[in-house]
Amino acid sequence: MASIFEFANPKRFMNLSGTVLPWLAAASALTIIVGLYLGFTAPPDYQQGDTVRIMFIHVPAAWVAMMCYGLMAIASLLGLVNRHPLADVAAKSAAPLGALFTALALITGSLWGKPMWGAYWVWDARLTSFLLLLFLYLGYIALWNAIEDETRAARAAAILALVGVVNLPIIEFSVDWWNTLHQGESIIRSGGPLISAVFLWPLGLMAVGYTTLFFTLWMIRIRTEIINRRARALQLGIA
Amino acid sequence: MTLRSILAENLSCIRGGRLVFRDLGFRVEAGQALSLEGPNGAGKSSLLRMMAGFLSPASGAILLTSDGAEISDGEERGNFIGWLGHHDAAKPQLTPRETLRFFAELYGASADLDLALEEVGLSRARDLPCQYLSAGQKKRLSLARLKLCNRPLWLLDEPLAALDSAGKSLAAQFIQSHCASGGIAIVATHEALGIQAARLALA
Amino acid sequence: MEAFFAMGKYAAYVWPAYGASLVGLGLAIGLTLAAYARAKSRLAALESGK
Amino acid sequence: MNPFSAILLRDMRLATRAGGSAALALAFFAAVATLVPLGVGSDLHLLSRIAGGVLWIAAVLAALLSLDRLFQSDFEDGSLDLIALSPLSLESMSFAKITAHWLTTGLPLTLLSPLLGVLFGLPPAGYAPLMLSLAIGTPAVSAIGAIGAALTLSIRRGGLILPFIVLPLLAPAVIFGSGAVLGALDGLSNGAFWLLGAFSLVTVLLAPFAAAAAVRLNLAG
Repeated sequence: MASIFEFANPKRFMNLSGTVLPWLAAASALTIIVGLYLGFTAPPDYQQGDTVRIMFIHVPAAWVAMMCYGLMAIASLLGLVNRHPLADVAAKSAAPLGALFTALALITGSLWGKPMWGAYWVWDARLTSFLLLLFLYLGYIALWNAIEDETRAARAAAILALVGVVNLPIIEFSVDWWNTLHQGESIIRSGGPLISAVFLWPLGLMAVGYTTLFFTLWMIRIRTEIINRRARALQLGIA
Repeated sequence: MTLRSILAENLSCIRGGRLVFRDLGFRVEAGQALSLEGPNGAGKSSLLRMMAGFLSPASGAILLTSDGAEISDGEERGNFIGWLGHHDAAKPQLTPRETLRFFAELYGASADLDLALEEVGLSRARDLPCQYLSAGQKKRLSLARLKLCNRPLWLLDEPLAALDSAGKSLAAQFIQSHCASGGIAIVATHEALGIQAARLALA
Repeated sequence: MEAFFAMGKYAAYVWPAYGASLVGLGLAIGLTLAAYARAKSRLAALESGK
Repeated sequence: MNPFSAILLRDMRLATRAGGSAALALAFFAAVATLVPLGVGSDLHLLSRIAGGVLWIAAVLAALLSLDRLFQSDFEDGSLDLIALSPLSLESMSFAKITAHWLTTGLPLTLLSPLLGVLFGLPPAGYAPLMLSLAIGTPAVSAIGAIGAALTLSIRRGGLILPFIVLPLLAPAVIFGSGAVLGALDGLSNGAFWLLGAFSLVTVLLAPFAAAAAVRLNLAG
């Protein structure tokens, strides 16, 4: 019965996540703490001064925001192709986290650029594409909640996520093209050779910390959703 | 492609997270009719939508045999199906004649539209936009469209609803002549069809 | 310590950025763990109550 | 007459009949275009600079306005079941509906746009680029809007959520569309027309498959 109840108790996932979770949580806490310590003890950047420390929380959030949408698209594809309800649950649980990390990337990005631009929001190519990514997440969540029937909502949202992931590079390109049209080269240099070694360590650690934190939260949210569906099945006296 | 029989084996259906029915099986030969009976929510419509290939069964299989070939794929089965649903697919702004012409072109059926309308007693209302038609008249228009599309496997959901007694006997006569010409009709209904048909009760 | 908080006259940008991130991630962790605990207790009640 | 043109002509007839969506979309387009100067002020120099962008945004909103019923009316009255069982595939049906929508909305908007350009003090040299960019770009709006319409067809007030979920997907169309008009005005060839054409081509070719998948999942509802 490849139906909604088949995964009511997906033993394999629950056991696996049960063992991995504590390690993941510990790893994320450790890397973030060490990353923050190194981040704050590093000397200020000769150009950006102390504002460079915002990079340690902007870049990891931006990276997780994009990685999460990719993972959501993969889960959506699995959910659509072989109708595995666990994939739907995974995609549904990832979206709010993705939206949060995108919002954090936007906030920290605009605060990072403020001293240079003189304004909290500048239509910089990178920030603009994150704003559109946020809309993709919010659209996904809104579509999911607007459709009552669970399995139909899952499939509709999955199609939207796949259409979104195909369009993401096009949106990125069009925003970059648009940016050169109006404003010249983008200002935030968020990666690449410009970063001196002393910043690479905190940035790397924070990236790992944010990523493991994301996976920890994601796994907990999936377990929560499974447990809720198990409880609902019990209440309906079906499972 | 003449239709031989349709077979359903231990079908079960889940809709909106709820178990609608389980272990349902039947077989209908060409020239036969099957009437599905049962209270509201027993899954009559769900079974019809499953037969039409819209809804895939949670378990079990539906097998259609036409001359020589056995078809199990839902979408392929669609080519055999004449569908009559709850709603009458009649656009308010279009007239009965325009509606029939649209479905004739859609299904690639070449038919005399005026004769079809006359058969169901709609020739007078032929050029009246459907918004002015009564529910019974719209159901008659659906019957005309059903016959016009000329499909061997009829799946009918409450065909007698909203029909007056003349309309009911017209529907019964349509189904009877359809089966007589070697077709199959599976009908979900609350009222007696008034024709010779096997019965399947969905608890 | 004073110099540390000044953040080289950029305190008004660095600390709000870290503050927002702390609040955002803190909320996410808190809400996630709360929902998780609620779900587990609801299931336990149902399973024992059955 | 083959099934494809059966759907195409029926949808066009429904859109252009009284109460059809074509006239409403045009009226909405003209309304937005007349409201902007009231808000922004009557400085023609400024208006001519933002004419391309404003008319493009008005065209997108007008198109989206008439898109949420693209599949929903057939879904609600049972026609979609019959179309799904017909020899015509759901993909070709979606393509027919996208074409019908463009012919009754995108094209009229394009033809009307120079008239509204006058309201914005757009120099005559700008009329051709404006019409060209709308002609090339509005098919993409119909295509992406159709995906949104198919995804939201089971939602009673789907019309509200449709623009929201397709907004980011339409960004390239608005960017390249208005960029083309601005580029033509400033006499620099920024390749916007080619990019817009490529974007339209890709979306019009891919959208029917996504829309058909969304329709199929709603039939199983």
